[in-house]
Amino acid sequence: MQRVSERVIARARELMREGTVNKVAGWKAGEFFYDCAPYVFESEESLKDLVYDRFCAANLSKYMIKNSVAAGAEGGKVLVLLKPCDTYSFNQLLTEHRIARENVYVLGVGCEGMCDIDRIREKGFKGITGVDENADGKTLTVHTLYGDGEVAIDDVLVNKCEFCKGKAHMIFDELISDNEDEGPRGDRFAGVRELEAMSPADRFAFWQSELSKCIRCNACRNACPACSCRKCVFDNDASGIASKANTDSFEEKMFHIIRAFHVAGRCTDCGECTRVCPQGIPLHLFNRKYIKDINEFYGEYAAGAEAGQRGPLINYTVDDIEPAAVSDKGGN
Amino acid sequence: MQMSEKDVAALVKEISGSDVKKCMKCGKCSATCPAYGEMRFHPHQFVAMVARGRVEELLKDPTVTRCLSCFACVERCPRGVEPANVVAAIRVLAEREQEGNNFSPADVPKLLSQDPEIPQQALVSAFRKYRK
Amino acid sequence: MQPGVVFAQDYQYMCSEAGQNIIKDAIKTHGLTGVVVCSCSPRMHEATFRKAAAQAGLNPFMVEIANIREHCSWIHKDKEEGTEKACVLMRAAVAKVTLNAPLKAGESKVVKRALVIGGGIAGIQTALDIADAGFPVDIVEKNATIGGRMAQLDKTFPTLDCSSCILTPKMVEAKANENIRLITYAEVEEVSGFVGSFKAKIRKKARFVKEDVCTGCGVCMSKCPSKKGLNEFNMGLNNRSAIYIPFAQAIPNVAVIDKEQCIKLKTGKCGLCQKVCTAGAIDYTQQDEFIEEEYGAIVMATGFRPIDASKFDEYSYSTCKDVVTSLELERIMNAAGPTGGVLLRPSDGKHPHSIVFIQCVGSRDVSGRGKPYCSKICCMYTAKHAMLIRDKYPDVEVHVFYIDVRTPGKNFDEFYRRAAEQYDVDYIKGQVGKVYEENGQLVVRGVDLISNEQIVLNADMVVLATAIEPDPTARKVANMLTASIDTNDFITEAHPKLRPVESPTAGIFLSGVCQGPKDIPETVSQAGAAASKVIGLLAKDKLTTNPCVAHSDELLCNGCSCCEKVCPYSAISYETKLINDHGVKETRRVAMVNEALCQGCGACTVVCPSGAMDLKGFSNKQIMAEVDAICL
Amino acid sequence: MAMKKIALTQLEQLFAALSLTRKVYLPVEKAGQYDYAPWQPGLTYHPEVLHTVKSAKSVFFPQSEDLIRYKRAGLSLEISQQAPEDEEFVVFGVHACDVAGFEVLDRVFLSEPVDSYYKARREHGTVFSVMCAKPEETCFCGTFGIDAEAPGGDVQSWLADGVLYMEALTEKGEALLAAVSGIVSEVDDAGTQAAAETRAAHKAIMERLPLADLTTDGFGADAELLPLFNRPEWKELASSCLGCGTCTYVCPTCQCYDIREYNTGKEIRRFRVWDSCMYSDFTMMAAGTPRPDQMQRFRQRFMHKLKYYPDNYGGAFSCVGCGRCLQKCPISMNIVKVMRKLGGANHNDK
Amino acid sequence: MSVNADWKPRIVAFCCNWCSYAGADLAGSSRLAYPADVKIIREPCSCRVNPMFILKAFERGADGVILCGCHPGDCHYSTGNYYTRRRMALLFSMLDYIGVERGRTRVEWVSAAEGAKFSRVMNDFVAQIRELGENVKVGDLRCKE
Repeated sequence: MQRVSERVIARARELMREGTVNKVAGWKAGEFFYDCAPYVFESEESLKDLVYDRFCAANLSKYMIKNSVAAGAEGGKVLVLLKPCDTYSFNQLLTEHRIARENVYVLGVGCEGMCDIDRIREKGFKGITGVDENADGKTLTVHTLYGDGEVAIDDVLVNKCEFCKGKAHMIFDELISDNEDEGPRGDRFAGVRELEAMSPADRFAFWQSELSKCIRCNACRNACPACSCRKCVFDNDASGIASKANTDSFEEKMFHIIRAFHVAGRCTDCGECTRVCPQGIPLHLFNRKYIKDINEFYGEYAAGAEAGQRGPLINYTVDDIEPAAVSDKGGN
Repeated sequence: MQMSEKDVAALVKEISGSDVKKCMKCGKCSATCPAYGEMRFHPHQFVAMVARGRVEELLKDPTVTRCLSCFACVERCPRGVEPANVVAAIRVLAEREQEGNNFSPADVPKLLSQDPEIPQQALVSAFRKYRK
Repeated sequence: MQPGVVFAQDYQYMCSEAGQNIIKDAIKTHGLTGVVVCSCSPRMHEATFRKAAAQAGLNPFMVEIANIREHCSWIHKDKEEGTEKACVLMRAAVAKVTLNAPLKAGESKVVKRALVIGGGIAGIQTALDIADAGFPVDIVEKNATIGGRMAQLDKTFPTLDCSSCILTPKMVEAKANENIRLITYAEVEEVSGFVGSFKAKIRKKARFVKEDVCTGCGVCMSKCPSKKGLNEFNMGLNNRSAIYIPFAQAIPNVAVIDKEQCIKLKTGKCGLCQKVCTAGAIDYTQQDEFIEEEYGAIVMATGFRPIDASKFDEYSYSTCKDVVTSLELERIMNAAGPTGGVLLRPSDGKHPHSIVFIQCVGSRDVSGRGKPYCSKICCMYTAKHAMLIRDKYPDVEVHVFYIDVRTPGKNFDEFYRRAAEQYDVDYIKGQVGKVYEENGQLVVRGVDLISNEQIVLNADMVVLATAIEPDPTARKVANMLTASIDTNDFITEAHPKLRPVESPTAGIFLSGVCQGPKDIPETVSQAGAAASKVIGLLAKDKLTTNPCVAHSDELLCNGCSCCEKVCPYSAISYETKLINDHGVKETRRVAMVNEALCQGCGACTVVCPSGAMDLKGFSNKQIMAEVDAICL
Repeated sequence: MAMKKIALTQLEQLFAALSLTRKVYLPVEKAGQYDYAPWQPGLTYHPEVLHTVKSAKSVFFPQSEDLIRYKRAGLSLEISQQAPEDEEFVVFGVHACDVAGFEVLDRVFLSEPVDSYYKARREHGTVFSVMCAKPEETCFCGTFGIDAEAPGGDVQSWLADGVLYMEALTEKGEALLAAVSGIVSEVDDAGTQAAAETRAAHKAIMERLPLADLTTDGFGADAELLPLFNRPEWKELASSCLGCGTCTYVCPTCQCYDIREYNTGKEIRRFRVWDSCMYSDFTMMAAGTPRPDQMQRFRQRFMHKLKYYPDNYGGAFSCVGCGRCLQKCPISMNIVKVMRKLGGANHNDK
Repeated sequence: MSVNADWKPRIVAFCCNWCSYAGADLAGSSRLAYPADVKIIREPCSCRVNPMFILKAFERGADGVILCGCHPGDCHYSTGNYYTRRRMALLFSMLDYIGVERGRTRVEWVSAAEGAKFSRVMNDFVAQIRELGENVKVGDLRCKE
């Protein structure tokens, strides 16, 4: 990661210096080692704060909606650093005409998996002041206010990295990566299958328990590159389903089902929803359910694998399966 | 448990992977078959008989081995029925009904003595398939 | 009483004149802003009550019907239960009507001119019918002459009359009709607009011959030194000169120069035709011209072509000259054809003694080489060919391999039986596995499924009844017109049973084989049907549109194009415009609904995640209000 | 009143005894996350957990609560008001930061016009604080002058070697301890010593915290409003803000709410819910929103915490340094980054 | 599950104007009875039915929701019900996934000629809902008070 990181930062500087781009969307170093924030750098000087390390999980695609248009208006170009999984979101946004492609320079960056500070905390570390990646490339030494410890990287990966879709970039203008694409990591539908195998009552109890934690902070929605509506139906008093908080347990279900449905066939499984949820709700289980269903019902489909694809919910074949297949009866 | 003729026919369909219902009875398979004259039942009949669940006669017919497995019928069928695979499935079942599934080199002379006209291609393909 | 209800009245026959008067009076007396009629199905009397409301000065779309007859009183025996349900249905209708908005049907102009794309029998017939009704029509034909496939046919089934004898008068009539403008050797390049006012840009290809000067005398053809061009009209069975008139009865009877073959155009030397043309019609400098015109309606009559038989190598079409397609046989049998109408086999020009016909070549074929559908006309034209040959040359043996003989049509089966019984045509139920040449002899190996034997026949000629497919231009034209097209490239009809000559895109009509395989009488009747639809449209001065159409709130629109993709009528387009979103001014890509095209299905409303797209008359809020009222 | 003690292992008995007379709220685990919820047999206290996701304010100021209901009765409207809290309860396990958070809310809700629902809960609720066991790197309560070793409330307590030492600070607290006198025991000198030692150890850690150097310089009642408001850095600070409400909803001091109505079909429920100034519809009026840009909304949040609130309430800040927003913000933007950028060495006066 | 004979399920039926609503009319004119628990909402096309409407019905206390449209291929708008089919397959799958009983939702294709089918389907659906009992899993409790 270290080597790629240096090259990425050097290249971003170079592109800015030579005038290919006048802005760089990347991650800006924070107060701690793990809290870098998405940021659009506007000068070569400011790039001293650009970081690319194990904690740059945030997907920058969505920022391109505003920034690509702004860059165009200013007559410039914005460089965006995209990890392999981020490129799917970028493509999907291109498909939906949300990004002005001509104003964006995509620098694909290799990724070896991002670490989740919350998962490190879950391992019992309190007051974490730093981590060092050990020479074996498999473990981290964790420094805390209360002493040091070690943790396996595999155990603290962000969920989306635990089930990495692959190391290949779907779109880029230039690529800096040392990774061979080894295809997907792990079975990303295992969690969905586990739930499907439960009894309906257990499934209901599972979701009831998870969703009752929801505080409707909208972090999942606002971080989601597919949820890029200018105004969400849940914020729109005229929509008939606007709501602000989970006053009744039904509202959480309504919110999350409708959200999953609205992004069905558009969700690239970028995992941001789960990553950002302050309550640790496994929201990806909704989206992966839909991806799995779509694959099974209508054939394999990866949203964002290519720009310009026709999504499964704006498509059909005359011999699609009947809804009866999932509701016991009905149809012909 | 003894299987009914209908079950056996269903098994033939399953083994062959062929959907005999797709047949529109054009006869192209038989028209194109180089072993037509050698076989008591012709490719289109195979398909029709399996569709109707009449497989006993086919299983008993020694001339099923005369199919060359040249796959001309599969290639030419306008409906994708794959008659040769139906023939092959009948052969597999016929084999299974005999003692054991295997086919050893020692069996070859015996088969040849029973039927000196048996095509070599049939022997080779049977050998590939049923040697254990 | 429900909130908002100020007046309620019970009356037995609300739809009667007296009942309607109660409604009208109530509207006037109470200043009603909405009316709910609890009555029979809205499918029955919604229009009646809307009209009554309109007469009383209320917007007709402020009326809702609670169906308490078909959906309630007629099916529920328990009176109490039924009454309870009737109340719920009334409540739902009241809930909805309070959210209704006055709607006004839009109006758009109708340009009183039609465009027919394709000048075959379908296009000619459609154009003639439209022209007869008094509307100007343009026929755009990609070839140098109108006439299409029918002009290539020798005889027609089941009457055996001469094809050109019945076609050419129609061609002449099309030329003579004042309301018809023939634009031959031309293609439609661009179409924009919508029903009532389409704009088309037509490219008229350079003929290098002045159309209005050429007399069609044909001298140029005889003098032209380049005679290597394949004669398309004769299916390439013989050659023609570089400057040519496609066939004797061509309309317009004007020469055209094939620029690939013309020595003058290729090398700059020659110019013989110009020298011999006494009319001075030759113009080597001619350029493509463009015609732009507005139309109220467009008819697709793009026709068909036979599929390429060389994909079926088992029939040796590409290797044996004596294996021909049926359309080639038409030309061979035709007096104006390459053999002057004498049946001679192509390889050596000898008289054939045995001919084998093979049916369903590429039809009903899902292997990927052919077409999954039945081409419909082959059974009949094969019977026609067999009969004509047996009639003219009784010494020729004729065998026909068939899968099924399909003869639904007036006098069709009788025709086929005549071929078999009177003309002794040998019909063999079965298919041909292989056609090959052995020592200079064509051999056909097939199967007779009835006698259960494989048959090997010697033949002097083999005729393939090749499947027909839509002309390759159909896809391009359909895309231009945003007419939907099926997997076989046939144009989709608006409804397979009830609207067979209309495309789902309003103002686009279908004539002939572009919609699906059909024979001449069917083509002509469909052409007439399409014409009558066009006439019905052009006869209107204004088009009123269904007011229950989709509407996009541009402040909410994300510009994602999902709605555009599911719209069956291509009624949604996108526009980039400056939006003032509560004081924030931004240039955004937003959806626009063309109300003249939208039919109000609502497919777009559900794919719109932000809810920007809504349907007037059935808005999200209205439907949810009904749901709420029902679930109370 | 003298210090009392109870073994950690016996806390359940304490909860059981207390719950005879009142509801006991404490941090409870649900699907991997802790939030305040009523105690039930089988539940125990987990001292190692630093923070609940939602702060303890949710007990006094719940995320959503009904205010009135009304429905049509014939031609008139039948209105019924939700009664304010009238039963005693105790909130156990509150750390110093969240206790300080109550004070921030008190200044708002208990000053005129008094929020009767909040007031009722404050009156009926007893706060039982516990000194946090292991402060984390995100903690900065010291910046706001909060003494983490004296967590406050009605009863404050310290944990040392498996024993909880507690001390009543108010009458309510004394009453509470009196109610459980049979379960808690007296503390001897060794115990007092142990409690003092655990406080000292805690203090040592507090001094080593990475954010120990963070100051409020440049903010507060003394800072000049307009220059701060007009700082150009707001733009870059806000640039990555997604506009979600996470920081607001996990914050112990955010007090904004929206009043909404829900039509059940039979009646209308008017209720209030937490709102977030980060939302685009915050303070939406007929004419639109006064803060149409995310930067303005972002600035509002921090100006309120660091400038407007101190101006209104005698210099007190509306942040208690609990660090929840540092841990939960999806894009790691937070008040510390704002204070570093605009205050301290960077503040206007320097 | 015990079935309370007095309990009246609330069932919302969304019917497309061209086929199923007409089918329901035909059921009516043919006097083919089905329980009064079914209340029909007319839509231009089954593709007008937004998943929001279905969830809204459950929110308000519906015990079952059924959606009826033209048979695939017969849509008045050519393709509407093809989209419906995909949307509902996915929506129903999600409802099942969160533990809502299968069978509370259904899609049926009923043509204008199929009055008998309409009646049969509604009888069957109501029986199924009665079997499942009251919907306690997806509804806003405030609406049930």
